Amino acid sequence: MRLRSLRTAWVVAGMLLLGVPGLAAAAGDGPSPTDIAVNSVWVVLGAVLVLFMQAGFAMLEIGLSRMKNAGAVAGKIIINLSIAVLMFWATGFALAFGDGDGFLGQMGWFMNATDAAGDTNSLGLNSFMNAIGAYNIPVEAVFFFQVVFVAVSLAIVFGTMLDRTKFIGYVIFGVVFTGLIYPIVAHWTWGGGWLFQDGFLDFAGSSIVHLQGALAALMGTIILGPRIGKFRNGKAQPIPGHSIPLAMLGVIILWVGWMGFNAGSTLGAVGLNFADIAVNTNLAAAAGVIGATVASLVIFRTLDVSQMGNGAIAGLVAVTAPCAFVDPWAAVVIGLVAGLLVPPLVVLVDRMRIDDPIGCLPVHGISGIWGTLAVGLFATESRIGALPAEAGLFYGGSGHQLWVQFYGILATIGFTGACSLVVFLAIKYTIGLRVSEDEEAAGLDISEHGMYGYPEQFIEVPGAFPESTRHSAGLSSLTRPTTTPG
Amino acid sequence: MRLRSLRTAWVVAGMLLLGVPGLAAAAGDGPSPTDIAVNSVWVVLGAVLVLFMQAGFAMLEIGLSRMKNAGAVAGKIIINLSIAVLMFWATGFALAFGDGDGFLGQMGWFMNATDAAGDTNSLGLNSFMNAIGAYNIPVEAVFFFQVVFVAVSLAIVFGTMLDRTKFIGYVIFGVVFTGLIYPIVAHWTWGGGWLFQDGFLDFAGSSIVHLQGALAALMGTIILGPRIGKFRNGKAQPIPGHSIPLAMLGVIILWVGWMGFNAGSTLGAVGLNFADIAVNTNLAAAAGVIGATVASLVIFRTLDVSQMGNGAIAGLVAVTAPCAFVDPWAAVVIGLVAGLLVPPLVVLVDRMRIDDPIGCLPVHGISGIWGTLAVGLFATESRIGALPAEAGLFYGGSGHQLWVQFYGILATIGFTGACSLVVFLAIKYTIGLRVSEDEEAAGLDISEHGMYGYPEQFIEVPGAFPESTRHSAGLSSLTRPTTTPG
Amino acid sequence: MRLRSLRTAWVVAGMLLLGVPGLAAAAGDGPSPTDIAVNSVWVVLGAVLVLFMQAGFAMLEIGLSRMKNAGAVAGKIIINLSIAVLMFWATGFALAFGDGDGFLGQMGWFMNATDAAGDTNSLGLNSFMNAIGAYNIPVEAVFFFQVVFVAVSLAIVFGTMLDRTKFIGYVIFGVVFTGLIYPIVAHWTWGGGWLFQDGFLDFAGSSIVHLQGALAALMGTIILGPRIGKFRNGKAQPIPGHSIPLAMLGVIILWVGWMGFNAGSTLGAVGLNFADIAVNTNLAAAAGVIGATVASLVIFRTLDVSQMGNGAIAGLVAVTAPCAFVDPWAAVVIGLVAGLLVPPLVVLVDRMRIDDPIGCLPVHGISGIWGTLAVGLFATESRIGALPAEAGLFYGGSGHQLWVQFYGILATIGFTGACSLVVFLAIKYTIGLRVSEDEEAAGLDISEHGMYGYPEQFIEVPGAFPESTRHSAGLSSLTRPTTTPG
Amino acid sequence: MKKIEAFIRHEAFDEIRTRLAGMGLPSMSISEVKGSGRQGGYTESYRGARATIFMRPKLKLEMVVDDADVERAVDVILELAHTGEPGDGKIFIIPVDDTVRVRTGERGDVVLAPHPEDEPEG
Amino acid sequence: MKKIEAFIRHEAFDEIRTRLAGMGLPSMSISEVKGSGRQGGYTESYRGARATIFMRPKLKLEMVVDDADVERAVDVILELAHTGEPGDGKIFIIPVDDTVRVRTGERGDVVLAPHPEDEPEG
Amino acid sequence: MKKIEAFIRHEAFDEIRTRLAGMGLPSMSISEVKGSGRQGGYTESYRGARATIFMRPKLKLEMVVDDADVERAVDVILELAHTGEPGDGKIFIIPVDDTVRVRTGERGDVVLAPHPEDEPEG
Ligand SMILES: Nc1ncnc2c1ncn2[C@@H]1O[C@H](COP(=O)(O)OP(=O)(O)O)[C@@H](O)[C@H]1O
Ligand SMILES: Nc1ncnc2c1ncn2[C@@H]1O[C@H](COP(=O)(O)OP(=O)(O)O)[C@@H](O)[C@H]1O
Ligand SMILES: Nc1ncnc2c1ncn2[C@@H]1O[C@H](COP(=O)(O)OP(=O)(O)O)[C@@H](O)[C@H]1O
Repeated sequence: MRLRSLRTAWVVAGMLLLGVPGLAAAAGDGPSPTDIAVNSVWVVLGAVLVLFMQAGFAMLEIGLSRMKNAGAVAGKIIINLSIAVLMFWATGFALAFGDGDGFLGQMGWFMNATDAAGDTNSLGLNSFMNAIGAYNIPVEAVFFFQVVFVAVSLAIVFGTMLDRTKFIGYVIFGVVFTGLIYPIVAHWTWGGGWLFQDGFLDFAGSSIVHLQGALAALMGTIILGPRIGKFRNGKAQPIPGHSIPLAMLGVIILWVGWMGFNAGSTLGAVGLNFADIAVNTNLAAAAGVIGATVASLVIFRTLDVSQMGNGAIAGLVAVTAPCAFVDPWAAVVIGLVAGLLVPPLVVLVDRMRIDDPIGCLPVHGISGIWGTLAVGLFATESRIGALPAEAGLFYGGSGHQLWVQFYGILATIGFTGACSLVVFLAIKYTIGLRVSEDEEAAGLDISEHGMYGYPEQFIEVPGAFPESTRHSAGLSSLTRPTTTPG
Repeated sequence: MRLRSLRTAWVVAGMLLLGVPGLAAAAGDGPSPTDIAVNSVWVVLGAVLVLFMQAGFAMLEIGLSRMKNAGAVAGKIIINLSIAVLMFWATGFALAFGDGDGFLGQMGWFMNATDAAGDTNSLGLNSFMNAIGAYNIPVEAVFFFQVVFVAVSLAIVFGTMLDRTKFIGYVIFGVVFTGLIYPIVAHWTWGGGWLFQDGFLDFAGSSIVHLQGALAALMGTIILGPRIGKFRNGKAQPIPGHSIPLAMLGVIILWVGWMGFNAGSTLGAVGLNFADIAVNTNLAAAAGVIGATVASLVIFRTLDVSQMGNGAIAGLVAVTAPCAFVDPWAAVVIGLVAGLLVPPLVVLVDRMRIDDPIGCLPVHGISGIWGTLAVGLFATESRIGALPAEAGLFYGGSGHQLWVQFYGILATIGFTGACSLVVFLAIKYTIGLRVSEDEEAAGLDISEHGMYGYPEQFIEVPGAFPESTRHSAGLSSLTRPTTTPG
Repeated sequence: MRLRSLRTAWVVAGMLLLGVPGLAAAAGDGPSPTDIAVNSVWVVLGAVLVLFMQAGFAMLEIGLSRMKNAGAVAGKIIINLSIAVLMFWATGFALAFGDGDGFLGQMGWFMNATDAAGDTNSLGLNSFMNAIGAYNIPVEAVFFFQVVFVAVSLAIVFGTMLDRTKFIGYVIFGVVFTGLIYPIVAHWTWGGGWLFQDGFLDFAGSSIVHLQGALAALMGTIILGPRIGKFRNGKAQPIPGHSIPLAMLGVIILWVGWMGFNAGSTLGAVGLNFADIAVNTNLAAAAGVIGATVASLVIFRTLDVSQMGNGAIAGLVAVTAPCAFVDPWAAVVIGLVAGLLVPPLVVLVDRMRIDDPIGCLPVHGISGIWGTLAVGLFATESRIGALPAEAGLFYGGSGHQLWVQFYGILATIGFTGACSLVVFLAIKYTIGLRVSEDEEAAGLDISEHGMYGYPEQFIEVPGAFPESTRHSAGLSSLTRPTTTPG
Repeated sequence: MKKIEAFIRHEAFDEIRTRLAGMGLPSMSISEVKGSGRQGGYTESYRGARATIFMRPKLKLEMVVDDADVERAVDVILELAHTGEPGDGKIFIIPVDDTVRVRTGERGDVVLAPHPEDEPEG
Repeated sequence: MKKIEAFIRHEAFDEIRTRLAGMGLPSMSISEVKGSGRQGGYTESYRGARATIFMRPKLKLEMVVDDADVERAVDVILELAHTGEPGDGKIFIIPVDDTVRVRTGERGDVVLAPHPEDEPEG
Repeated sequence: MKKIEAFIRHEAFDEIRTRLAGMGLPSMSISEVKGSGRQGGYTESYRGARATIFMRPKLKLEMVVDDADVERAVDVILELAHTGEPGDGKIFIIPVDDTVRVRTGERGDVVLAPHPEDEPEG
């Protein structure tokens, strides 16, 4: 089947975002090298921003884990990023964006740009992906942009699983998730699959990236069980992360990277108003912080900094699906609601005796659902443009869009939830998913990686404590002779 | 009144920076979609860099605060960023850039792009801001770029107020500053107001962003008073920040972000030589480091790392106003002087018994003044171009420009100083600006946020210290069976 | 001599990367302002990414140094960045890119864009560099991009020299390296010098930036000798870095920055497929991580996180020379080999009793050599295009290219090795390169900078430990009166 | 008056504290130490170099109690710190000449009289 | 010879050290401990979960002094560590059998003789 | 039974531990302290403000040994901690009434009997 026309519609819709006639010239004789360059600069730099989000997840997860596990989290992040890059190159990209049927793509393995039909995309490359042919950027730019997305989704998966998961467990799940599970769901919408054809809208991935990650995370934590000491006599205990400063650095990096995540998802620049998307994204993030701060104050009577940070991410996740389809004020509402939900949901998760150290489930899961549904509430006619979708309930829509969004979410939950459950169970009953109690007590750094992440905090490192027969402040090397001063 | 012609002059001047004829084609029939896209890519990514500066301020301020207050600083940064985004959207943008009179803008609340006159800007949007109409980018791109600037200014405000300010105090001041004070001053110059018409030049905000922030910071610290223990028997005591590594990370991030701050302030790319501005900015930062290092060596006989970092920022702040108007060698001189001033000024501030933990006053205040005045010394005819200004004193100017720069600074000091003083006093005498002595001693983290920023450094966290009946290095999960080894 | 034609060939080759006709229009009447803008946006933002790598090096080196030396590393990074910017402006840029002979450039001091011949480059500037004339960007954009490269090379130099080098030693070597040594070698290839004419290919600097840095690093550590306690009874002792989280943050930042480093090295955007380069770079980095992880597992039977990070950098360094000349699968192989080599090489370096705290020699040195040679193995005809070079051995080449790559490496080793040795020896025998044993034991922070980088870890800081007559969690300032609660 | 110095595992402390407080003995101090004893060392590895760590983290609990309370305090620690594995730690009993309460200047046994724990604040 | 072990607030230490040094008793050691006593715990909260922290940070001051100096040292601590609020801490006096100075190998009371403090270096 | 408390330089510890373990006395605990004594303070400087640090980092080694082992343990420390410079530290010997091994509940001298060190795990 040929999806080109559908995808063209998608791009045209993008142009309409700007409200101007758009690339009249381009219609005739294809994009100019200049236009391709502009589009590529935007998309590649957007991808770089999304790649940078790995630093954000690293800092967030490190900051909210225990000091004795900080190095293990660092190792996990870098191996998972690597797995995502290689697996998505090998199989994921083809499954997600290659030509195929409505359920999965079936060509383009190893980004191999030749297909049986010998089709040619607009950049003069033999193309396996008619879906991409409509974008005025090289296939490599599309790949780069998409591969960093899957890496984000994978990073989310492990947010709930800190402090107790075996390294090998991360690796195996990562391979399956990035090479198989995620790409299939991505194909349904972004690859022009059945959900796209039904009119399902998820601009930058509230459900595709975030909800999927959170679903796998939920399965992971359920199968792992809580960390030792998390629940005592049925009551959740505080196990504070060891560094709020690093966690907050992570949040800000994520916020920054999200500018590429959402605004870059136009997958082009000429004729597209991506600044508008960036503004919506910022507004939602800010409102999310306000929401979480207020709710924390009201419910806990304290200003929990980690939840203020969660609020930002909740707002960002929620606005990810609707960012191109709604007005600024709607972005504020969407973010605010997402933020307000965080503190009560954190408590709820605790009550269900689910251990989620970084708030992954409220922030990526529930917010992802909320954001995807919000499209069905707030999307405006003019912003949807030529896409096969309908305005939101509050903008004169019949509610049909809300229904489509709803069953899109259900499909994602069903598929990703089930697949993740199977994979995690398989790991558990073969090589094991969780470290031993002793190893957990000792910390993953020393038990899996042979060395603490902060060695000087735990072991006697030779010379760690600066002692010497004499030492004095300042400037030795500049004002004193090189011999040891008497 | 209509400011379009003035703003056009501004943009034309920008073109002249490049020394080439410029956009001949554009003159006739408006910018092409491609040009708009290029400009937007540049401005939006410039804004992303400036947004990233929040991470820089967070790390700098966290690094130079006490360990027991690190989480509170993190919370402060994220809430203030959120307040800035929402308030500038609600009122600030309209006051700063909406059509109005020479003192403030009066339309465009909530970025609402329709005004009474039904004017249309060059992008086909009904426009409330003729000032922006002359830029070839969507209004949302301008908003995004400007809103991250106000967030920078607000971050500066609180640099002097660490370790002792109530959270609610930050919130209230932030609302007023970003929604009212800053926008008005910004309007005077960047909104085409009276200072602009007088020929005042502040390319990217040495005075508008930095001096304003520093003035509010000065008022804040005066009203707060010094931290407990800062002055003993009239002598300043060292209260070292807890993490120079994080502080230096902050400095480098700020340096990086400043590329967007200054070079992005062209608010367009086509026909503009923003690379030149980036080079000037780098040279000044580098010279600032050298200056501060040398001065630290001479005055303190030690190589104070925190002041070397301050030197970079001082150089950056100083070159912010003149970066587009001066030659590279002048940028070096401007940065060097700014850096050399830092160490003596830090001592001076201490002598005046003002407590400024991160060096905000020398670095953003005095450097901001110096940089703004430097325009009046070093600006060259050809770089000023068609702007209603005059060359600097050292380039054959009459000294008039220096005079304009001088009273522009005075006006800013008067207005922002007075407004800030009033707001801080109002906070002090109603809900209170400073925490109690007990809370200060205990640290803001625990007293305001319920948990330390580095919990494992302060309290017994269950399992924080890795102990177990036995643990051994390496590889458990890969080479050992899942049962606990005997 | 006139190099313009050669450089034009270089750019044309770049165009061929895309496999499309390219800028037909541009040939006739010079680049349009729009094209210049697009190119500039790409190159300047690429340079910003490379500038950001300073934060990466700072975090990596800080993380892998001792806690008592962390502040000194921070100070070193910022001073060296500053030296690089100023020296490259003063002399380096002219030596590297100014017109001259095949060995060094001889005009353009202080980026002064006028030469005796009164030549004019394509941007209407009087030009000292015909080499650059062929790029469709302002000379300042070229300078900015190149100056951040030299700063990277200098940062690499000091990776082996942590924990024992005098501050002044860094400064002096930095001045000579960035003002003289590096520019000369850069001229040979990138300035259109003799190596370029021989057909030597080093796209983004595996040898020019990384190998050079590593060579100087090798000389530095040999002359310094190992840290106290590194070798006991001939056996290498673990001296773990104090913060794996910061080190990993550094690795991720470097990975992100490398997108600008490699893909930005097209020095233009229009008609160039830089996305392709970004993809190759990512694949190699990912494969490097996998390689290092597997090798660490096999050789050490542990998952050493610091070496997993090293693996990423090794892959990135290796792909830097070939990234534009090879197919994706080759990038994977190149990265994988580089990663696999890291753990055994770390052991080898230890065996040779060379102290290299961050793995600089394997990661930048051997990987740099491997990557440069890999061009001679994997380069494809179509990607080399019009450049005066030949396809790699595995792509039907005669092996001539491998031979050119080989002697290019030898020349670099000879020149940079010898120069660095001389400079370090000169420093050693005049003012001294290494601090005294007492100062090393005490730590560089206190002995050179007067204060620890983490003061609260080492000294009694007044009020560091939060004690107070009473303190209580949460919300004091919002719910309680301002008086101290009884 | 005796001082009890117990070197125990971190994990054991919480319960010990609760039990002792319940017995009217909430007054105590703890600190981080590293110790070696019967429990062997373990090997760590960094960048290919290996070393054995003999000193493991332990918690040092110190409490000065009245002679009459020594045995019941020791019994509590003994019971709750016990796992039966090497590394359980040791308890030392050291004579104390005098005790002063800073707040009141009181001296002697009266300072050590068992007392109930106060309610937490906040 | 007696060992004085004082558990005090951090804030008090600086002045105590200065005063003791002025009396010829600059020799001492301090360390971080956490303690509980009459002073109640406080509640902390993290992500909605609450817990009471009973162990608060205190400073442990240890100094071995000649019998003749015990009372004056205790008096100084008592005076300067006192605020009157719960949590001021306690002082314990413990017998010491012998003292050795590592630098010289000297033993006994001579090692503990009061001496003036040296000038700071640097 | 005696408790040896030695305040020494960090650098000296490794060798001391090895030697003592070789003598059958691997049981000990260490902790970080800061101390002052004959060794003077040093000046640090931050942003132009200066202060003298009198308390320098030291290592506190504590080991309870049988009366019979006191002298040989002290001799080892004395020999290996000695540099001859101020700041070498001091050793204190404190009487101990009783010792309990938590793992077994054993009490008295038997607990302190010298024993060889176990092999490291892993
Ligand atoms: N003689 C001693 N002096 C000081 N501390 C000791 C002594 N013996 C044991 N310890 C402390 O007790 C901890 C556990 O002792 P260990 O001998 O391993 O226990 P066990 O006797 O149950 O095998 C040690 O790590 C050390 O901190
Ligand atoms: N019996 C004890 N043994 C060991 N440490 C003690 C003892 N009593 C008090 N402390 C230490 O002194 C600190 C303050 O004691 P506390 O009882 O709160 O003071 P106060 O008696 O003035 O109310 C405690 O936190 C603890 O560190
Ligand atoms: N009387 C004492 N009580 C407690 N600790 C002491 C005492 N004397 C010395 N120390 C500890 O020993 C360390 C070194 O002592 P110092 O007097 O400088 O050595 P020396 O006597 O060799 O000059 C001090 O820093 C302190 O930790």
